[in-house]
Amino acid sequence: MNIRESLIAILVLGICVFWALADGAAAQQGIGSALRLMTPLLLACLAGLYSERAGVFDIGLEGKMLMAAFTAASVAYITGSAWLGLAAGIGGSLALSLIHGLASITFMGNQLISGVAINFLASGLTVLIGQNAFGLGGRTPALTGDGRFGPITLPGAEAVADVPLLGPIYSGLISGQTILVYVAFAMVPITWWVLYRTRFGLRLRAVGENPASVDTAGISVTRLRYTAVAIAGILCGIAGAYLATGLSAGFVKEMTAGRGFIALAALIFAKWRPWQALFATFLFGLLEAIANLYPNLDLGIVVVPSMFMNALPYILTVIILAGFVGRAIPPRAGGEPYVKER
Amino acid sequence: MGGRPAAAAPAAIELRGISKAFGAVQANRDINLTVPKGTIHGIIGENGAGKSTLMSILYGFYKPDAGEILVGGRAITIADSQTAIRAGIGMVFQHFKLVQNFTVLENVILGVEDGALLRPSLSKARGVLKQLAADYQLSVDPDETVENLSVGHQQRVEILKALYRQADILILDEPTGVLTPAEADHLFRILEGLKAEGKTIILITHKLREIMEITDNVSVMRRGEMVASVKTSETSPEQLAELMVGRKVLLNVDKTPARPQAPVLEVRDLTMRDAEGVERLRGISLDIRAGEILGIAGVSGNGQTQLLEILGGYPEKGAKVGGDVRMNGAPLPLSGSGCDAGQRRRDGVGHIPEDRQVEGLIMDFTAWENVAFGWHDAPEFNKGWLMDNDAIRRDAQAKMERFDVRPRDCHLAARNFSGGNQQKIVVAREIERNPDLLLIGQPTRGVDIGAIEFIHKQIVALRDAGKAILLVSVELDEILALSDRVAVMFDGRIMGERLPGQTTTGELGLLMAGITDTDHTPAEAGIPPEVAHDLPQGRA
Amino acid sequence: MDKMPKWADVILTPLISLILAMGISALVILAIGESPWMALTTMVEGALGSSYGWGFTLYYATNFVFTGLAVMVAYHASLFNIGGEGQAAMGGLGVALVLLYLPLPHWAIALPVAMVGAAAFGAAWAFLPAFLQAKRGSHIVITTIMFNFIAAALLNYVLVNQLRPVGSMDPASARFPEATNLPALTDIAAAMGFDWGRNSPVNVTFLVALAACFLIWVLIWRTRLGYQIRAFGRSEPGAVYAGINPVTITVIAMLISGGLAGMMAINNVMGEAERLVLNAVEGAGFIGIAVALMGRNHPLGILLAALLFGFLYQGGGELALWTSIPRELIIVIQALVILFTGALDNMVRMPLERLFLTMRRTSRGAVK
Amino acid sequence: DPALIYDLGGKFDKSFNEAAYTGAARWVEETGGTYRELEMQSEAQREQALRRLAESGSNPIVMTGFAFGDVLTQVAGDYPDTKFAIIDMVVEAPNVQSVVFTEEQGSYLAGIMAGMASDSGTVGFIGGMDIPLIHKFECGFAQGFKSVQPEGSVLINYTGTTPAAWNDPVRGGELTRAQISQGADVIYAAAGGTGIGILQTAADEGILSIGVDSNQNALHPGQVLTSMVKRVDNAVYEAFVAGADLEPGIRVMDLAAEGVDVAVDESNADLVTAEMQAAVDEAKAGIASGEVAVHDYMTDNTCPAS
Ligand SMILES: Nc1ncnc2c1ncn2[C@@H]1O[C@H](COP(=O)(O)OP(=O)(O)OP(=O)(O)O)[C@@H](O)[C@H]1O
Ligand SMILES: Nc1ncnc2c1ncn2[C@@H]1O[C@H](COP(=O)(O)OP(=O)(O)OP(=O)(O)O)[C@@H](O)[C@H]1O
Ligand SMILES: [Mg+2]
Ligand SMILES: [Mg+2]
Repeated sequence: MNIRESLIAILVLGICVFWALADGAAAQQGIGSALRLMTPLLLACLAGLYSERAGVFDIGLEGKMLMAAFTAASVAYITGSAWLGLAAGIGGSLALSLIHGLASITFMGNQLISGVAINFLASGLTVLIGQNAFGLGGRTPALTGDGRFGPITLPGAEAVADVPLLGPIYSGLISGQTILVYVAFAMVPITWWVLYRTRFGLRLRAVGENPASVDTAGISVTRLRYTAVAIAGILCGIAGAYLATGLSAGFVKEMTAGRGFIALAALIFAKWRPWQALFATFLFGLLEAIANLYPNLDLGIVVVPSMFMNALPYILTVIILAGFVGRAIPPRAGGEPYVKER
Repeated sequence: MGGRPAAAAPAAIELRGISKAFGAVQANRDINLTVPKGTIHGIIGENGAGKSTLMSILYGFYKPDAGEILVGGRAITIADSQTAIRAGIGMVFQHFKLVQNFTVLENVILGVEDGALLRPSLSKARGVLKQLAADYQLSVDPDETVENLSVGHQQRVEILKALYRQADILILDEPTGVLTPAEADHLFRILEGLKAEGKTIILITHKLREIMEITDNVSVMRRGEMVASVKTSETSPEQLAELMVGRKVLLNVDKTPARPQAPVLEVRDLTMRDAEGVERLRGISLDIRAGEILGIAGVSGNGQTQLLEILGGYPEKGAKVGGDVRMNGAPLPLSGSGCDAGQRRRDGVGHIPEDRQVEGLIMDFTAWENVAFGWHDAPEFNKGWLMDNDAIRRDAQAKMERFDVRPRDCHLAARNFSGGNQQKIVVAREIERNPDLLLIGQPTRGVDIGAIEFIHKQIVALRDAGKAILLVSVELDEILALSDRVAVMFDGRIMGERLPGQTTTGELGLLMAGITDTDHTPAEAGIPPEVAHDLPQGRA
Repeated sequence: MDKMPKWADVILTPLISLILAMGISALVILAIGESPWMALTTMVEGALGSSYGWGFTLYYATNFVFTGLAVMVAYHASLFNIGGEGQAAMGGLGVALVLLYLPLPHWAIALPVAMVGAAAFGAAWAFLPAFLQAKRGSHIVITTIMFNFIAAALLNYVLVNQLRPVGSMDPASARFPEATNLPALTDIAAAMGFDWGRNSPVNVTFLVALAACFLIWVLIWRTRLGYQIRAFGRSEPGAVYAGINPVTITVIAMLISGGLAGMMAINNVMGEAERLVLNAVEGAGFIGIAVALMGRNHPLGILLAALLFGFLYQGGGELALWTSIPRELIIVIQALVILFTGALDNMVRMPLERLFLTMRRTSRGAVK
Repeated sequence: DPALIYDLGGKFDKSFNEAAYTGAARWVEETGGTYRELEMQSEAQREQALRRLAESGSNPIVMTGFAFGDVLTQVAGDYPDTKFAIIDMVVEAPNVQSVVFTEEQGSYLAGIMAGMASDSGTVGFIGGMDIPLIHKFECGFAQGFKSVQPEGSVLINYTGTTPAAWNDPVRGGELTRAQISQGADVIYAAAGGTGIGILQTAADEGILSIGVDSNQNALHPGQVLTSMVKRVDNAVYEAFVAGADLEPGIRVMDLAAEGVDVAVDESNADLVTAEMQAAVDEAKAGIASGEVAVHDYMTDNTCPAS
């Protein structure tokens, strides 16, 4: 990674350090908040990464997360087990992935339309089924106890809690998250490793750049792309399950609230790379956390209205994008079905 | 050139009754072909005759509708490329199947990795590649990204891919279309080496000279059918050309000496640095007079593209251009406003770009829309606010008529024409504008001989009409046949100018490698040693 | 070489796809224990069975035509504008400012002025993403998503703090002057002497939308600018070779796109609500994406797709209003229609092509 | 038959619309009558819904939400024989009853309770979409809190600027954590479906929360301090009972009319101390007598307490 490539990372870490120096307590809360907020973004972003690196564009991340949130919450409520909920979340999201694969791989349809359709489908089906099953207008009943993923205290967290610097970071931030947060973060090096160090990753990247090269090497383009789309489904499933059973305690209609699109933005921001995805989603989480902590910025002469603090993460994104990130070139075969014979 | 007789041994490849239709197009019809083991077999045919399709079937890329394939005497069903690879078939496609942002190594191992992890495969491949490089003089930097390689080297990668897969039968689809003579020559020596090892080679090309030079047998295709298969030693270029096109073809350009007049283009000390700060042009000076063709020879990537782009009015983004360029005495702006391709056209510059599919045509546009491409501002194509589509269509139809573009349907999308016919559309569009100065890049790359003959005639006719022509080509034959003067470019400089009648390909080849009379070692400025030692030795 | 006749591709394929979508929708309706037949009749009756239903269908369709055209123009320049939502919202602001602060004595004068206002604000909101894309390579998909959020915040601020009449609970502007209210199509029909119901929201903007379809068709396929936009969209290096300036074309295409999205405000803000309310766009910007893609980025296709979505919206609305079927079912039906006609169309087309090919072969064989 | 129209948020928003539904359901239970109900899909449908219901003979027609105000102003005159009731908005017409609630008063009481329950001197308010109505809640709450802890501070957050702000429990949860980190130990949620996440997180983090609109005390027994109930259900119920005789004019559902209140039930009985209850009762009396003036944000768009 050269300087320009790691700019997001430097920026993000810079903000964190500056913040920690200026107001340690606030920074700890804010960064913790950023970690939680970024987790679904990160998972969805990596989901998009697998799919798009294989040449299948996916604007249905939002819908898949929503469906997963719903199925996860429903099953977790019915069975009382967050783990079964997670499985159901993955299942729900995978079902939509399958539709996306069918449309964009098997039937060589328009990937964008398919994604739009999936978003609509999830938005309608979740409430429709939810209302039918629970009669709460699309909400699921609140989850309690084992129906939710609780925070995990990492070994040694208590011991080092009072050590300066290490304490707040290890005990305050790293420890005490739900298991799915750790899964999400572990997915970053895993994704990097899979992508750049394994046969599967090599083929996956190849099929997104030039499917004909993969085909003439005797590998099935269709199977590779389906696998990628399925992985995207699984990751979106975890993201949705985390929203419903980790961060909150149940499903509320439209609860993804546009996070799938933010994840998409982060993916482009990260130029389809795993480490950069980590930092891009962290940046989004951080900006939101900052806006949360300082809702009415009093600049002395004027008080910045809350609407603008709400919009601040989006404004900053545009500025950072225009100022530092530069051109993002998607995988060359992205968005195009692989058509051999016309 | 005698291949060992293969009388008793089963043929390496035997195709029986292969047919393939794409929708309503019958690309191959009932094709039979026998390729004896240990021979080099040439296949020729017009653009769109079905050569690539036939070979892709053999390689398992397409599935045939009917027919049988025998490899080494055994009938096998080649369901996908994996089967073909396992049967010992390797193919270098006409349009390379490389992953541009992968390294050479990654491209080589793709599909034949040794395990789930890359590292062992990569190190093994590195070793094998080193061996192959030594055995066949096929050296490429294994860690270089493919998009940074010249086309010639990309092709090496394709060949290395096939060899790495231990192919016994190697198919090469128009391999020399993108090579310099030196590179082509080098390739042929490799092919002969492979043949000596007992490997079988199928070579598709449009260049009869290559067929005559290297193949043992040659088959001719026309409109999806196999019309002849003959021993190379028993045929002649003229006969092959006739078999291919179905009529007699003039193989040499028929032109009278030039009668140059006043200078049209004067270039003085043209320099250019690209966005990364790399110096691409280092003080180019040249003149072109009305009624003459200045040919620029050179290995691609030595600044020809930049020269054409600057003269065409669109230097690449972020480039710094210096120097003085005048056309008919008036200065041409080299940057800022006034330096744009539209203005150049109004100033009387026509341009046949090097890459017809990326620049010269919009592949999704119809032929008639492409006929207005670049000239969409022209008054005769416009009626007030609107474009006069009827006028454009009439014009397109007429041009297609005169240039014998086939099929003669101006409503067809450009991508549905074969490469030769696509090129004819571009040539027709630019030549018929009757420009004072015509810039031409690689006019006949991948075009069949029938079309080459035609395009060459048009270029000469324009010259005879008193226009100035700048011709850039990596085909030395083409340069020598068409140009009135030849300049050789190397590393952003003009190495020297020669008259075609008074030079040889050998001399030009040396210049192309950056070696002047006074300086007989390869110039230091970045010429890869293998190119230097690949130089053709006195093939006049 | 075409594998099947054009009419089959243009009519038969979408029709069969639509029937498939409807079939699956019927299964969904059955699954929630309702009658598909009743649902269908309610929808058709509600959307097309009365002047009233038509009025709504056309009203919604008008919105979708504008946002669909907006997506289309950008798409032809190879730009994916998903900022229609924000641009339409800003268009509403433009309309409101013009109508509230300029003295406009008659709707016939107000309409063109408001159109300018709407288009200008919508275009302005598309300008920065376009400029950043062209100059800095900032991906237009991110910037337009961000600008949707920013527009919502800005509008929220302006409505709550500036345009809202003091003491009003509603974060909405004051009503526009009576004189600027656009005539509904029903009023026009009445003035022309025949009765076409009343109180339906479709207004003269529908005619503007039809004109926009035609003009955009002319723009894209008949003018030099359109030619340049299409050429640029298909190949940027090609465009540069042809003397087409990428920056200019990117910006112009996005300005037109944003302007069109903004023009939607003529319909919903000026024509229907007659004041600016929060969230006036109601997702029409996103529907526009589906409409444009399903309409194959052609104004005629967009018009048809917009009508289809207008029908689904109104029919679905009726379904939710007058039956116990929840309103989310309509979203599901929309999703299925988008999926089958837009993304799974080859599922229908491929077998059809094979059918036509064999038909042609056998008939040719018979002739021989 | 009477009819009820819900606003865009939908019938089951766990708050305002749902309260209306509860009122209608109670009416059904008690009278055995039937009524029609509609949920809006889009802005344009409002007028359609009103007219269709009026034309089909529904009477009275009750609608929830200020967003109907403008349309009703247009439509009411066309159906002089139909009675309409609109909640949260004043529409002046001879056949319209405008039901308005004094949310600032109820919120004031909630603020008093928060002030007494807070040890840290810092409490939080989290609103949904940033609109004037919610500022009314915010301002009343802040006044009540300041009346107990004049030096204390109220943290204020709004979830967002789009309708998504009403349905984002995740964001609600994060805002709650942010406020907790700044010292808040009682948080008042006026944010629709987002509030679910706020109450949940508050319960998880072991601080108190205050629900809104409906009685949400039972969502987390022992952890929700109280709910500022807004008796939309009563308004609907009474309108339905009145039937065609619905009285036009402005109906102010204030403390005195039991239109707003703080809910005390078995779920939060342990949290509400006797002195808290006394303070609330005292404030109620003060408000009723005019001794305590709770400023209404809507009158001048400002809030004295912040
Ligand atoms: N993938 C494809 N889909 C549909 N039709 C195709 C496809 N590839 C080739 N064709 C058709 O098959 C015919 C034969 O094409 P092919 O590429 O084999 O020609 P060729 O002899 O290799 O030509 P060239 O010399 O230009 O390379 C073409 O005319 C074309 O119409
Ligand atoms: N995928 C495809 N779909 C449809 N037609 C195709 C396809 N691939 C090739 N063709 C058609 O096949 C014909 C020959 O194409 P091909 O690409 O083999 O060579 P070519 O274009 O003639 O190139 P060249 O001049 O480089 O030899 C053309 O008519 C081309 O349009
Ligand atoms: Mg070819
Ligand atoms: Mg070919």
